[in-house]
Amino acid sequence: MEYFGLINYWMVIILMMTGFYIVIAHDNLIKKIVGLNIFQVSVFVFYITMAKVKGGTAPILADGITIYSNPLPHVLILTAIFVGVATTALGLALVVRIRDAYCTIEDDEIENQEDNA
Amino acid sequence: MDMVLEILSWGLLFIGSGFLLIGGIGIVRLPDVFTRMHAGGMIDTLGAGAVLAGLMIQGGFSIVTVKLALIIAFIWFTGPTATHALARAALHGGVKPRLDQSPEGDEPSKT
Amino acid sequence: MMAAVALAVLVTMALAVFRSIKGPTVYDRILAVNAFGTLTVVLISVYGFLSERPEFLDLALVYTLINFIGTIAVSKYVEFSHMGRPSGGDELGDI
Amino acid sequence: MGFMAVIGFAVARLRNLFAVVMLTGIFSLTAAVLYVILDAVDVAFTEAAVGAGISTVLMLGTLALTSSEERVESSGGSKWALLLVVATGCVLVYGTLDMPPFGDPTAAIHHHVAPYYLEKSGQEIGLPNVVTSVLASYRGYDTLGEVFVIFTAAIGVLLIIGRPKFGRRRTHRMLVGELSNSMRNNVILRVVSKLLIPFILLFALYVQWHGDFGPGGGFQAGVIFAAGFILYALIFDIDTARTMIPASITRLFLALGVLLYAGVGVAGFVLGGNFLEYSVLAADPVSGQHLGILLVELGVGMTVAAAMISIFFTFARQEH
Repeated sequence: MEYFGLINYWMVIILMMTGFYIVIAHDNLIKKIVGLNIFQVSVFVFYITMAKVKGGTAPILADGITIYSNPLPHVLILTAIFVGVATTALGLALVVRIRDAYCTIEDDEIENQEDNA
Repeated sequence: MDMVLEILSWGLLFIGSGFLLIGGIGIVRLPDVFTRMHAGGMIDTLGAGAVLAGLMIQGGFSIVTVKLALIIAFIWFTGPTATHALARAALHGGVKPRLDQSPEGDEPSKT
Repeated sequence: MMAAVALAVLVTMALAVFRSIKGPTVYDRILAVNAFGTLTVVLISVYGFLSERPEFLDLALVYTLINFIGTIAVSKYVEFSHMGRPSGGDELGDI
Repeated sequence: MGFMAVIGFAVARLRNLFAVVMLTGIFSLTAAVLYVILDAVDVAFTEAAVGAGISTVLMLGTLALTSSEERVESSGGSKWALLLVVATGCVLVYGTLDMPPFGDPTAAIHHHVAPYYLEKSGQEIGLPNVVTSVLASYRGYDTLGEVFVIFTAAIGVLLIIGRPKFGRRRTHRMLVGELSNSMRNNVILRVVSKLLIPFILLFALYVQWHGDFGPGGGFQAGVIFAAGFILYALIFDIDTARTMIPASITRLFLALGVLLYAGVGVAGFVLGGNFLEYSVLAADPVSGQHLGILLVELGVGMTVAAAMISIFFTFARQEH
């Protein structure tokens, strides 16, 4: 029972590793970006999990409530999501550009073309 | 009066969740896209609508009720529209509705 | 009691996820995502009541709107991309 | 959580990129529900607006510009990758054994500055939403940095694919373009969207100004605002939408938002305080904080909305 409280963390790790696997094992660039997204979400979930206090509620002050969850990770993650989507957009733009230049979005094919050139 | 409201709200909640479940089963079990859309439409309108209406009665009259009413209104607006767009896309995309064997079988798509 | 409703929503969500993973055509997936979005809205509302802080319905409202936009975007994308170009005149026109 | 794992595996397995994008949609919805359950309402709000909407649309835009099938390859290095992943996972699991159990109020994270924020925020800033006050006031520097990141990313996207090239092939806009004629004829969609868009914009403003009291704020409002325009561009035409909100305006707002944020900080300087110290903005420190947070959130909202709109339009205008 001692480890019961850690299950959430383990789930996060499973997710994270799934994302990691997608990033390193797939050649398709869009797939890689999706993997990166999953990795990212797992980190978010990790932070939010840490912020939760048992019996607490959302950190919006109201009368008659004394226990709130920790607001600081929420702030960090809120902005991190935006940075995440901004970087995703940038990555996708790069993918589009790469596709323009190489006519493929597969990693190894790009490498082949580089070698041949 | 309170009693009546309570019963009404729980009744609505149960009907709603029942419809949600039926819709979910329908999404899995029905044979093709258009029939599944029918099930999805049930989730969108009756299921969600009834559950939210039940919550509305539960919450008593406050800003919450107004927000719930707004949500219901939006769902009822957007759900069928989205399903309609989807059905159109599917029809354009070349998915043929699975017609009944009987000659007068109409399009089974109820979007 | 409210938990029972939440459970029903969760089960339905699982069914929708199943369909979206298995779905033979893209439309099945879109449909499942759409249904999943609606279910999310319901679940958030129900959870708001479950935790006795129902002020957070703004969230559900956002979901309703964003879900709609997402579905429209997706069906539009599908309609005009690799799934076959609409063939000029004989479209369904004004439905 | 179980859901998320399942979806993650499915994403790893599926080759059809389109299905993958759909699944990421569901994935983000699940994540948002999780955030709600874990009390992070503001975060869920953000995820709702960003993950399910903007990300999906952007990914679709990219798919439209590239190919939507992943090449089936023989898995060469895949085994080693799996091994590496499993090994890393094991190490991480070992690491968690020292973590405090879930929801433990005595965990280290809850004993540094967080209680201070929770206790003082009510008096010093006078806003019920602690997340907003931490975001805009206590951690104002960080947020300024984030806004600059978004600003930079938008500029980057504009630079990378924003400029139309010469000598392209025949114009053929996939996501939004001439092909949308039939979409235009779709009366139902058009009418419903026309009805909805004002509400979306109004709701965005509500989120913007209500962020001090409930979940919401400039970030979320900006995305919702952008979503309204994106819907317009989807239903009608990219060019029609561009006449509604020309590129120069989005660029202007993109810069103006950042400028407003930084300007509020500098105003703090001028009035004798520190950078981004809002208390000096008005006679009464609390109302000064109010004013500062309001302005800063407005700046954030402007930048985010403009960034999202210009990123979307840049993607949608691409020619295949």
